[in-house]
Amino acid sequence: MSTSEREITFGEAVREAISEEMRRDETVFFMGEDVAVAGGVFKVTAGLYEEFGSKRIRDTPISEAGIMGVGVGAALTGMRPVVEIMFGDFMTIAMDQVVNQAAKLCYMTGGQARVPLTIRTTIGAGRSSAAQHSQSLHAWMAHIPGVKVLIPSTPADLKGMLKSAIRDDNPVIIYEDKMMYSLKGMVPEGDDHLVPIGKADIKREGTDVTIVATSSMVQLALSAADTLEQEGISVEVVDPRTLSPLDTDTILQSVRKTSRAIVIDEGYRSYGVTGEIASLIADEAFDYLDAPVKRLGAMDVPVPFSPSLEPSTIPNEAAIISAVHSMYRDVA
Amino acid sequence: MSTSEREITFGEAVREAISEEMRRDETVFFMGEDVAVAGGVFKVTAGLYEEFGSKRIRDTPISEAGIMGVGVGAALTGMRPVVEIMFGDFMTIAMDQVVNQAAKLCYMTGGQARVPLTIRTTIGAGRSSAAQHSQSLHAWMAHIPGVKVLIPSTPADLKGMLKSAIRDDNPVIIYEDKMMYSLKGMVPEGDDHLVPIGKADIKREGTDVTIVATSSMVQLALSAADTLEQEGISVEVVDPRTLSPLDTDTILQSVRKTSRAIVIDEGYRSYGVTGEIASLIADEAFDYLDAPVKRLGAMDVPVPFSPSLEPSTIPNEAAIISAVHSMYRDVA
Amino acid sequence: MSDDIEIVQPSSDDSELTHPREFCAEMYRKMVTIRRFEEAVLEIYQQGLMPGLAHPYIGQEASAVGVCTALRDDDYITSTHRGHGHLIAKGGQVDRMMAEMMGKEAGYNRGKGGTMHIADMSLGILGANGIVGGGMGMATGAGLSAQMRETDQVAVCFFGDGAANQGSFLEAANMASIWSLPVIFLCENNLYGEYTSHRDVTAIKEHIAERAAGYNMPAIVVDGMDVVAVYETTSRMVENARAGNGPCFIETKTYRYRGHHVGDGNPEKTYRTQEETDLWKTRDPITRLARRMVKGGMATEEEVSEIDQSIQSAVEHAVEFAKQAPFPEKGEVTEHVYV
Amino acid sequence: MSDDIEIVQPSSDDSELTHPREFCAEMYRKMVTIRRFEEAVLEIYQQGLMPGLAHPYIGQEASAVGVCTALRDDDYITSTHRGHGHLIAKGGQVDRMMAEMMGKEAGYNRGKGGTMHIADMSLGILGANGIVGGGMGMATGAGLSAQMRETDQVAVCFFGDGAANQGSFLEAANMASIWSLPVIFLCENNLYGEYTSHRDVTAIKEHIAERAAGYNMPAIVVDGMDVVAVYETTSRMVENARAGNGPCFIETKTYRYRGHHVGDGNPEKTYRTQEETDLWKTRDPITRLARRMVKGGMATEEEVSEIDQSIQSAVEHAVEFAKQAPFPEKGEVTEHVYV
Ligand SMILES: Cc1ncc(C[n+]2csc(CCOP(=O)(O)OP(=O)(O)O)c2C)c(N)n1
Ligand SMILES: Cc1ncc(C[n+]2csc(CCOP(=O)(O)OP(=O)(O)O)c2C)c(N)n1
Ligand SMILES: [Mg+2]
Ligand SMILES: [Mg+2]
Repeated sequence: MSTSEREITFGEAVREAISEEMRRDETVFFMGEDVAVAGGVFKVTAGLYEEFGSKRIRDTPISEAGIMGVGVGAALTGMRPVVEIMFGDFMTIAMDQVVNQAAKLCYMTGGQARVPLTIRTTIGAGRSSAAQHSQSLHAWMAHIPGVKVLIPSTPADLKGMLKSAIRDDNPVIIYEDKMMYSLKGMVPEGDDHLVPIGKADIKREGTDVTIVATSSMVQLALSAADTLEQEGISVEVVDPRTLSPLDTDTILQSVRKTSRAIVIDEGYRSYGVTGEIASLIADEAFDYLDAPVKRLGAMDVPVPFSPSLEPSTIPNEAAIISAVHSMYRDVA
Repeated sequence: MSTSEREITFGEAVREAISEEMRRDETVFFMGEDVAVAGGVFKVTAGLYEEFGSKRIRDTPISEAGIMGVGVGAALTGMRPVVEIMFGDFMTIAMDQVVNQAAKLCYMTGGQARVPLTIRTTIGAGRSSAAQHSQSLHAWMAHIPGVKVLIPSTPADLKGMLKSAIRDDNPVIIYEDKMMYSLKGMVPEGDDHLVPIGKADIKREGTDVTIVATSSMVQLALSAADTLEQEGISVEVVDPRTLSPLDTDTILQSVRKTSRAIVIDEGYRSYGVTGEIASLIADEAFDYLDAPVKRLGAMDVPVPFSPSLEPSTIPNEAAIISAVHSMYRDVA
Repeated sequence: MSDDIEIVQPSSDDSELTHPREFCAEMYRKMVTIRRFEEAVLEIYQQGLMPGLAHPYIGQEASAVGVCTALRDDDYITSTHRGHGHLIAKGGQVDRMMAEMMGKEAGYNRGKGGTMHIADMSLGILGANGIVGGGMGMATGAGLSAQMRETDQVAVCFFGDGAANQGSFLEAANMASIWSLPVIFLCENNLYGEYTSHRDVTAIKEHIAERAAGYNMPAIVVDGMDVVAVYETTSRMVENARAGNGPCFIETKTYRYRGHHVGDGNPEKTYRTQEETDLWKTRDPITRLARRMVKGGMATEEEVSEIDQSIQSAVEHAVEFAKQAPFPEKGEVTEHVYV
Repeated sequence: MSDDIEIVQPSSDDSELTHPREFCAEMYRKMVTIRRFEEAVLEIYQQGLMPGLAHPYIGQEASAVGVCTALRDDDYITSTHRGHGHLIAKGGQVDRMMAEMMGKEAGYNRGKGGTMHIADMSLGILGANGIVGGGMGMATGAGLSAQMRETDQVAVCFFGDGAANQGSFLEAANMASIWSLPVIFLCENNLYGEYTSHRDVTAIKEHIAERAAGYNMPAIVVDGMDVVAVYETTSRMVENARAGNGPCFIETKTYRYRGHHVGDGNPEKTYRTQEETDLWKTRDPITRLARRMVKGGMATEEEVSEIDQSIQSAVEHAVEFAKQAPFPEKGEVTEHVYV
């Protein structure tokens, strides 16, 4: 393993992961709407077409259900497709192929079928893109057995996890927060940087409160932790990185140490990621908890367009800090 | 309101609700695959076609996404469609129209659009129908703001809630457990029996443990309660009936009284209904709890076909009883 | 295949306008309003006054205006992400549209929808739509509703060449046809879906309209840069639909002069050629109609430029109105989730 | 529309069989195997030995066998809820199928899939499918995979008349065509989707094959009760696909003698007529092939009934095998969620 590092963006991490895996394994190919010549609407796959050509970097028709089906079929028969669904909101159109086919084929066939399909899609509000282009619907997939669900928060994790996803023999979906594509971070040099699927990461160590945060919420949690440190509250930030299978040990260990937990995710608050993780903690760390587990998620409203409304629907640093404060009040 | 009662089945409750509302309001109509002459694959809508004819009881092509779209369009323009999606598993095909259109139109248009659309679909395993015909995917919809989610457990609730759904000006989805269609129960006479949306029901009063159970799990919880009573444990069974909007007050009141709670739902255990309700209780009744909140859901595996495997994937009475026992051990 | 398609012969630019003066002037006004509105949108985007992105309709005006002129106020349309033209043509007010684009409370949707969701239920505008192909079923449902309520309303489903590859088209076309619904599938073929040529992703011999035959409905191809031809074609099919004869498919051949969205600055440097754009601009629908009106003695050059002036100032006023308008109150964020 | 469709002329039952004896006998054996297998399924259902429901293929045998006989072992098929016929025709073993139907560990899927999910990856059987229209994209993906791996494999996508109304068809057909993939869309038109006549829900002039023209691919209609015609037609199109000439659409006109599923006991009392069923039975594919073989001197009546006998006992043996086979161990319930 190489030890030196380079700074790249979240978006560049996508491109590097795909191109390295495509060089390594000729059965890997990439397809989606406007991903080739145009390099994708977020431009994160720019350059792949020039290197690999139109066979392996493939522009598709606007047919989300169809391209997902094509991905499943190609994966079943010896290829390793990477399928891009431009906005996570459009996954609504492709759900059958992922949920009823890809996720179940190995099980339903008694282990015969392999579906080494990687799905890349986006989450995240904050661009005034309104209700149909701003949802973070990853909880849906985490609810479904048979598909692995990744939700990286840094360029290094994204690159290493996307590469692991492509090499995995199971269907894997990776959610990229579109607001983070220009976020920079250090990534190990070389094409052997892999981050294991199913392993959480402690993004900051602390002793008083555990914040379990996903994707862009990790950045928020880290800056809230800086602020809270000045008040003398030491925050540990745990990034699950994989929602399914979930690394419950790392989360529980942290909470058993700190005795307080907050869970933050940008999906809708109700019936989503935070409920799962909070109830896990509340159950398995019951005797350790000094305060109820708090949850922060997107407000349960369709994402509004107006810049006067949209920001208030997403968790922010102030909300995290006040949630932490409330945990001390609650028991005081 | 009439006070006398009659015994009908869960399936008959569907038919009565639709036919009464169709008589009452000529803008109500019903469509789905094989729902007319054939009376639906579960035969629960038999007879409607004979009374209302092929215009208002409409057989559709096999086009789940399309018929949902037609439902949305008709609802926007003065009709009150009731759309059947035969198996809840097929909702995967129609998600865009429900989630990105129906659920958001009122909000996105600043209150202009009304979408009085009722969606009926099924949940429930146990018929050896395998992985694509046995899922209980209602948690997905409960995760989405803008659509009301009903999950009745008795003929009276089903009838009264389906009628309320049809009269509601919002999109409402009602999940019927296909294993319960022949379940019998008393229903108030007359066509004015309505059950309010958003109101939980205490299906059995008790003092020691609260079981929050949905749909067919209510029946299981009731019989577990009988068994536990003989051991001297008094169980209160709370049926939320509506998942969204959730009647948190009734649930919390019960737990504050009993100090112990179990949440049971037939959806996959992870990232589903039980996580939401359990984390709600663990947070808002934190100081009242004598034991961690336990959760029971479907095993996180695609539903297997073999009768030697399938039953073990669904919560059963023994599992409920042992969960209750564990709550006493945990604190002992 | 093309045997089954009616190709409307392009009307010569020299041929006389057979419609009344005011009628032609109104179509002209609508087209110019769209053009100026979109130019203003590009401007406010540059100035940072419009949050998000928008998809300009410039170049395609004849399609929206020709179609909507054939409709009544109580007819329905479903629109797309590139919806401003459709909305203005169906009667949408530019000030409330502009306010919506800026996220203001005076906007059609109280600022909650933005460019991709503008709707006016009172004008039968069931909404722009951010989901490509998302309006197919909805338009069909509106047609079903009209049929069941026994009105003679018609529903027009606007969609692009790209959207023709969404399965939702098959399902909607099939249902509209078996139930003889008053639905017009109006495919605006502007040659591209985002940055991809329709030729590369659309299996057809020559016209997207070829797909209609598989659903047993009439299919027509018309010059989408000729507002009169689009109007006449649509009118004929609207009559047909009102009479209970079922759906049809109309493909308007058109072109967007600008990029896919306001931020796609120079398509000619990437996915299309300058020659192509220049060629299409020679068929400009606004210039063509103006020329014919002047030639036919319906209006003088001065009268035409008076119209232009008055629209220019109406759009300026709309921008000013939108700028001044307040944002929605913070508390509104939780309103309208349910009725 | 029908101009664009090739209607294969039905071969006369008196015409000579031009294929080798053993070749014809093998098709005959396959058809009889399907028939006997399905009869056995009905029986074990009656006896309560099969959990759940199954969809009998009886009557449609010529379609599966004609098609799959034109394929190689390494070609792919995607099947449907009514999949037993396709699987047997592609080489599936009746004992492992029967064991699967009873939920036994010796089944193709270790009892975890049941009738609607039987697959044999080693034979290119990518699986039966419980989702109507669910295999369209998968077959197209298998075709893409073959093309990318530069093999000359072909993928056949079986689907019903009902499935032709799922949007997934449009999307798959479009992609297969633009990329010239070796995919054959094989529509088995048995006149009904569940309890609904395809006429009531399918907007076509006459043939579902009409829809193929909209995707610029050849479309052929063939008598699905004539195994030789189906074989010859498919063979031709398989050659074409192997040669890199892209996809095609074949509609086999066929009929299921039984109800939609094993529990749909008497369709003639509800959604179809006795006359219709009787008429189709006069075209029975098995009887027809037997008659032609005997007439052409390829086999004596005795030889034919020997084949029948041996198949009967093979199927009986399969049922016995399945009955005796153990259920999967309880612990297996959590295996195979992931590879
Ligand atoms: C379901 C879905 N897929 C993809 C997109 C992204 N997208 C927005 S516009 C567009 C191109 C649409 O092309 P076309 O239908 O030809 O309309 P045009 O933009 O040319 O007017 C795409 C792919 C989307 N909004 N919705
Ligand atoms: C997506 C989906 N919708 C509905 C069903 C229920 N269903 C099972 S078979 C069937 C009819 C299919 O008709 P067709 O495609 O003609 O096949 P056939 O049964 O005639 O072989 C239906 C509606 C399903 N399994 N999947
Ligand atoms: Mg276009
Ligand atoms: Mg059929």
